[in-house]
Amino acid sequence: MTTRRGGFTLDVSFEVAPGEVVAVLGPNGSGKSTLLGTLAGLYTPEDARITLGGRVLTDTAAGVGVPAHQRRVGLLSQQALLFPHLTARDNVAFGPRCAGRSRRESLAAARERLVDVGVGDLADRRPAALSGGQAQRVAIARALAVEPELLLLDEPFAALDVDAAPAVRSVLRRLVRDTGQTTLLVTHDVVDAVVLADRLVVLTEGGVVEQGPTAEVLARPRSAFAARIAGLDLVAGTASDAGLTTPDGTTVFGLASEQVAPGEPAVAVFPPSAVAVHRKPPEGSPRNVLPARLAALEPQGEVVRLRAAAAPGGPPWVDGLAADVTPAALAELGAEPGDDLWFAVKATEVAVHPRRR
Amino acid sequence: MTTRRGGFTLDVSFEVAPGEVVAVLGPNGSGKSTLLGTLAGLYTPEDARITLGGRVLTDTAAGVGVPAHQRRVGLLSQQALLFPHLTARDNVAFGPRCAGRSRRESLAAARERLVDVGVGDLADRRPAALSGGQAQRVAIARALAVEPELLLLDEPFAALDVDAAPAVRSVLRRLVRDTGQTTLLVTHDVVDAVVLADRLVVLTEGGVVEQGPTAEVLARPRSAFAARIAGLDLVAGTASDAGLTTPDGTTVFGLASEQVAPGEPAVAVFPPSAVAVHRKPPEGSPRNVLPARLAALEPQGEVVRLRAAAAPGGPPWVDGLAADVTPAALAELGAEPGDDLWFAVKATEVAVHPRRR
Amino acid sequence: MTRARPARGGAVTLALPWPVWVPAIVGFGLIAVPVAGLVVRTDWPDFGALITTDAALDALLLSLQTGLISTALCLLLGTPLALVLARSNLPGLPVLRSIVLLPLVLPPVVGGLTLLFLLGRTGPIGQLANDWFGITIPFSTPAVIIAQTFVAMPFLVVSLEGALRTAGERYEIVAATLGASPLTALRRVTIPVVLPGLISGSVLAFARALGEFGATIAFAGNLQGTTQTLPLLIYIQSQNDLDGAVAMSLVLVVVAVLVIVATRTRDASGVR
Amino acid sequence: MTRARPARGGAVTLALPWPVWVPAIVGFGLIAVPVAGLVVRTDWPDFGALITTDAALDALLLSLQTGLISTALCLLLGTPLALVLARSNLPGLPVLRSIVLLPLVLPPVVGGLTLLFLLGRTGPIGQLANDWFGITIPFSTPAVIIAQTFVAMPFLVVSLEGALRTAGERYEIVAATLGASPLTALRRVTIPVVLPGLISGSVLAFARALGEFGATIAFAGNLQGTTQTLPLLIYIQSQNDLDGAVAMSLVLVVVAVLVIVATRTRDASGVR
Amino acid sequence: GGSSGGEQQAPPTRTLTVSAAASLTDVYNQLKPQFEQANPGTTVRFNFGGSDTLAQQVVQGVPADVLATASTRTMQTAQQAGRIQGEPVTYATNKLQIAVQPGNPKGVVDLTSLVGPQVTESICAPAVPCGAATEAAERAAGVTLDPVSEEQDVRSVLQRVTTRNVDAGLVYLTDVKASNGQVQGVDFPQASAQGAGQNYLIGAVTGSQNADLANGWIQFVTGPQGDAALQQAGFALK
Ligand SMILES: Nc1ncnc2c1ncn2[C@@H]1O[C@H](COP(=O)(O)OP(=O)(O)OP(=O)(O)O)[C@@H](O)[C@H]1O
Ligand SMILES: Nc1ncnc2c1ncn2[C@@H]1O[C@H](COP(=O)(O)OP(=O)(O)OP(=O)(O)O)[C@@H](O)[C@H]1O
Ligand SMILES: [Mg+2]
Ligand SMILES: [Mg+2]
Repeated sequence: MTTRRGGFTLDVSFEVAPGEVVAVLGPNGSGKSTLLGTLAGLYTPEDARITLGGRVLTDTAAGVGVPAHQRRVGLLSQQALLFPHLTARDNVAFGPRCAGRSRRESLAAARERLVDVGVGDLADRRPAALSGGQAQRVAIARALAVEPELLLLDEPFAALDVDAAPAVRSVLRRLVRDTGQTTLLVTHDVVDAVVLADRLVVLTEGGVVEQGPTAEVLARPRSAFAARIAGLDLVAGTASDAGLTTPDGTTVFGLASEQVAPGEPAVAVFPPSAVAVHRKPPEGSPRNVLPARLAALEPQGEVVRLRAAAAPGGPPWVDGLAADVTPAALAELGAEPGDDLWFAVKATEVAVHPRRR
Repeated sequence: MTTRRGGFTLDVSFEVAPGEVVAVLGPNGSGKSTLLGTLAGLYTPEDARITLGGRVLTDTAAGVGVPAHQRRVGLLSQQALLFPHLTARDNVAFGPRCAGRSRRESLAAARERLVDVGVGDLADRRPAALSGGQAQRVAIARALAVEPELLLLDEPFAALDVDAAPAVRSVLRRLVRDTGQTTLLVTHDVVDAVVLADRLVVLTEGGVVEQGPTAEVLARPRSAFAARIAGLDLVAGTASDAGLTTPDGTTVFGLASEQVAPGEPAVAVFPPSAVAVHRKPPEGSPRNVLPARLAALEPQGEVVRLRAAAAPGGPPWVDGLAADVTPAALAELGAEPGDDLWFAVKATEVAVHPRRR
Repeated sequence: MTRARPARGGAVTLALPWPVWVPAIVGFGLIAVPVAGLVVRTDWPDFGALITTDAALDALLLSLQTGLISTALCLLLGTPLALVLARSNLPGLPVLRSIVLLPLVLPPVVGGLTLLFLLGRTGPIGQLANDWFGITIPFSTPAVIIAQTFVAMPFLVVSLEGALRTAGERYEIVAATLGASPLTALRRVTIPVVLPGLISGSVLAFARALGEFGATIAFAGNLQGTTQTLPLLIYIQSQNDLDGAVAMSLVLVVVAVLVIVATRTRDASGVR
Repeated sequence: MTRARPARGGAVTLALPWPVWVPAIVGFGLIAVPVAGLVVRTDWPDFGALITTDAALDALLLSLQTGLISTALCLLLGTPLALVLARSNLPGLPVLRSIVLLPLVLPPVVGGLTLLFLLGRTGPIGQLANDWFGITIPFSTPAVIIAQTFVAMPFLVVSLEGALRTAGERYEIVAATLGASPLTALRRVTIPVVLPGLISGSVLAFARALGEFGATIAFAGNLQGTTQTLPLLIYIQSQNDLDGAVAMSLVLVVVAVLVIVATRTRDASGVR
Repeated sequence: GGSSGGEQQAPPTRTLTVSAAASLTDVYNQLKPQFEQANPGTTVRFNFGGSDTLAQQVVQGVPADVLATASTRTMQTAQQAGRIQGEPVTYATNKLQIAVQPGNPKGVVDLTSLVGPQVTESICAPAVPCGAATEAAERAAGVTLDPVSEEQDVRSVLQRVTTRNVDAGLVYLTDVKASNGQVQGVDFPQASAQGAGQNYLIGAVTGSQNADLANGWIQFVTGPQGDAALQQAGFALK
């Protein structure tokens, strides 16, 4: 698809599988909102073919352009834009009503969604009587209540306070998991991507510079932008009481960042900067002490990234983990590729997030 | 001051010294925007006395209420609300023009501010042709260009991408430092408070639950909300090449989070979760290994916080530092108050931020 | 020092710039003083008798009925027309727009004559109505309504169009992304959002319909009980009984004020 | 399947709901067909001669001059008045508002007579003007302008007030926090933001002034070159020569369309 | 106003303002050049309108020099306000006729033919001068008409007939004449009954700056040239 807005051109091409959640990342002005607007039918692309579950939404070659309201594509835009004349509840009930549900059903659904995002007590307020974060939550509830075939969310967690953001993220994750809601999510926070997205698309200046499964892109970012936001260590497995159990049975100690039941698919995430590197297994509080063979040294600005391979006899998933240390620390350590080292990570530094599939 | 909005009542009282930067934190709907709006003269308080540099702005008892435009109080509201009929440059030049500066001067100032926030190339665009983040940056430039006696900023960094947020924060810090701009800053991000604010005010449900110097509130939060966002370890000193030099001459190794010249006042910040606790000084990559005497154990949800006192002969500033460990790690460590321990923190986990005064 | 005036909800009402007040007062005076003159001139002792003649009561009733029906028709036909002018991208929109304004420019009597040429017994449409249904349109109450609608509709259309443009279509776009069909969006979003403009427009249209004289007398004629609205009675009366005419003008004025205040009070308590 | 129509800037214009089109077309027809009838009835062979008589040219010129001056006066006095009605919190605002609407309701001839009572040589204000400055207001071009302004101003006020209410005051609040005095905010923010409403209002006022007949003939008289505007000439003409009257109505219509299209084209290229 | 701009060179330029009933438009316009020729340096300007409006204007002191109305009552209005110099002159009369479609398809012969639904008619409203005349004729004939509309002036009645929206209308003889054969006039006996006629009055306005010219115009209109023009238009002389 190619969309022009004034001097700006967006030119991207990608697919989203049904039930998949794709996070769109990119700097300000890279075309994320333009992409969502084009999918929602708000901008006419110059040259595009957009299909959704077999339906052609836009095909400039064939002259097809389904109007926005018939696309079954929901959009939460960057501005809340609540209808000023309706209460919070009526705002949220608007979508279900349009989908033909009864007044009672719609109001019930609206109330449920409002409770989900933590503003159930504000149902009767007009938007003018809501704070910025409250309005944003109502807008999220309104977008979720539509249950469209494709849900587009443009920075849904901006303006939310430190408690609300993870809570609302959980709500979204539950929805996505329970109903298989296909979703495209624009965010500036990589944690949103980790928790919610199967795949990432990174946009810069109107073009896709990177895309792929979340873990892959974050672990091995190839674009400068992705590298800056990502470069996380991820270990996949299932949630356990202590943290996470990997497929080979090892336990990664960590703290659940949000509700995740033992046995559920999960991912343990920690920043490479949290990984201490030792010649001998250290005693002390760090719970995760992993044998690793140094595979490569990657200078990254002020720090040096140590890339691990699995050590003989050690857990295989250590392969690819990174540890960031200062050059001074590296000098003292005197480590070279091929050396066997110990990576130590405190359990309090490891966040266990639920994972899709 | 007491302000009523519908059923909500804001009732606060505090002072801001000239040239001081105060960060206002609080959950959604706690009254932060209402506070700013009352100071700016947009809401009429029920009962208030507001003075600014000797001028009485509001005194309900005396029936004084200076209108908004004569207060010399600038407000960046939560919504960008750029004038839709003016270009970005004219939007920014609006304030200086109102202050009586010449057209040329105002446009020059506008251009400068736009370049500061990284959108110098968009000066001729109308707001409709800007992305969400770009519009937010123009709004920040517009608020800064006014140079009011008191600057009120409501979540200025929302919608900014990962590169832009620190960059714009630096701009703001420079302005605040160079011109002694008295500022009240609403934010959900504690780093903004650390970098910019001398003092914090924490609001909950319309009342102040906590206020004091930034480092103090963050190190020893007394309210539940502050504890959730804060609980950071802070070490004050001056910036050095390796990180930070404390007053007693010790070096705290760390990475500068933003531009800070050696010798400048700075603060080293790291989360208690990043502190590993050992019985013996560990060898390995962690650069900061500090002797500490365990002063107290504070259970905090899933983790236990170990509070340090200075160890005899060790650096005195260790006093008060916290380390979070899991109960399992604590059990293995078997530490009790009074024990001498070693706190280890990787240099990559320590962010060195410039500090005011 | 200027004082910020408190308003409901604690929000401050911004002060109006003082240079606004002088012309506002002059403008208000230009309208209010002549009307006050009307009040002064009224022959109060005979006022009751003057306004309760059969003809006056008939005319008042007819004026209210036709005025309200015409306003309803203006809403029914004019709202869609305003939407087309404000929101569609038909070619030649500026020309269509100025055609809609023509009843404003045409002297009402000429407007009435054009209606008569068209719908009169020998007019192209009037003849059909006469031959097929045996209906003669002029000289009937429906003719009054047609004439009033003809002259009043542009008011509704133009002021609603202005409001629609000022409001923009951002909320309609949001509604579309929530799955609202254009009709639903119109009903549940556009109309409520531009309600102040719609009310202004209706008030204008109602006032214009209530005061309509030239087109009515030219097209519908002047017969007590059927087509003689208050302005027609006033005009005819003014030919030999100015006192009666002034008294009835005052009635017209009071009726208009009552209806408009009633409408507006409802508005003020509604949405901004 | 409906197609989304592309517009400038790549933004889609939302489709209008189809039930809008039927009444829009009926409404448009109600206005356009009678006017088209006017065109059909015109005596085209003699058209040129009919509209280029001295009287016709004088009247056309006078109509344009007075119409434009009246519109300017309406803007000057009516804009502040609309601001007061939309933004102030004076007590009794609904009543003030409906008083402003009265010239709409008053039959124009009655309006003209009230002006005559007030500003005629024996009227309270006219006497002062006569005694102090030796000015007689009726039968002069200024009288035409006063009459037109009196009847046209409510149009501007009401449609601008609707637009002001629809736009809300959020941008004015922003301007105040940037240090803009109320006057600066008005000039640089409010007016540009409600420009569409202001233009609609001016167009309405201009059209109404151009078509004004009853108040003018009653107050200003019907003197060729001084107070005989096109509608007055049309009236006199229609006494003997309906064809001439129709031809001149057509001129009025064409002039109005030209002026309005010219204004609106500028508008369309401006800000939304 | 720029009406006097062209005559600035001839020094004794004077403008005579005549407020006259709209039904006099043709006759007066015809007389204007002759009068101006006879009085060099004089420009006559007309203020045509309804007699009642004209009278009100004169009462309110507008700068008119001559008032020529189409009814006795309106002239009296001005007179009672002290705005007419001396006694006004009644110089012409007009009488009612029934205007019907050319060829008189409905066979109208007198007022009684108009009663009933088979012939629709339009008359002047009782409040206006021609309506008062119509009422007088009705009284004299002992019939009550059932009009579909009571018009504001006689030209409107005529228009109803010419546009064939009614079958007949009560108008003045001059109107039938001015219609150029679009309608046919039917005389009826009660047209000459008491009050059924129409009087044209003329008088000089009190305080006129051009009292001599005003009297000149009055004499001119009531003199031979005026008589000729009036008669040609169908007025009867008094
Ligand atoms: N009418 C226009 N003329 C020129 N450029 C435009 C126009 N409209 C939008 N743009 C540009 O298109 C680019 C993409 O905008 P878009 O809103 O899609 O960005 P975004 O990725 O959503 O950014 P953000 O993170 O700031 O929301 C921006 O650089 C913007 O300046
Ligand atoms: N008209 C009103 N009626 C009742 N409550 C109101 C009204 N206006 C605002 N409030 C309430 O006032 C409280 C404070 O709002 P405010 O905008 O100051 O919050 P805030 O701290 O800025 O929150 P946020 O972080 O979400 O921006 C909110 O709980 C809001 O619901
Ligand atoms: Mg965006
Ligand atoms: Mg807020």
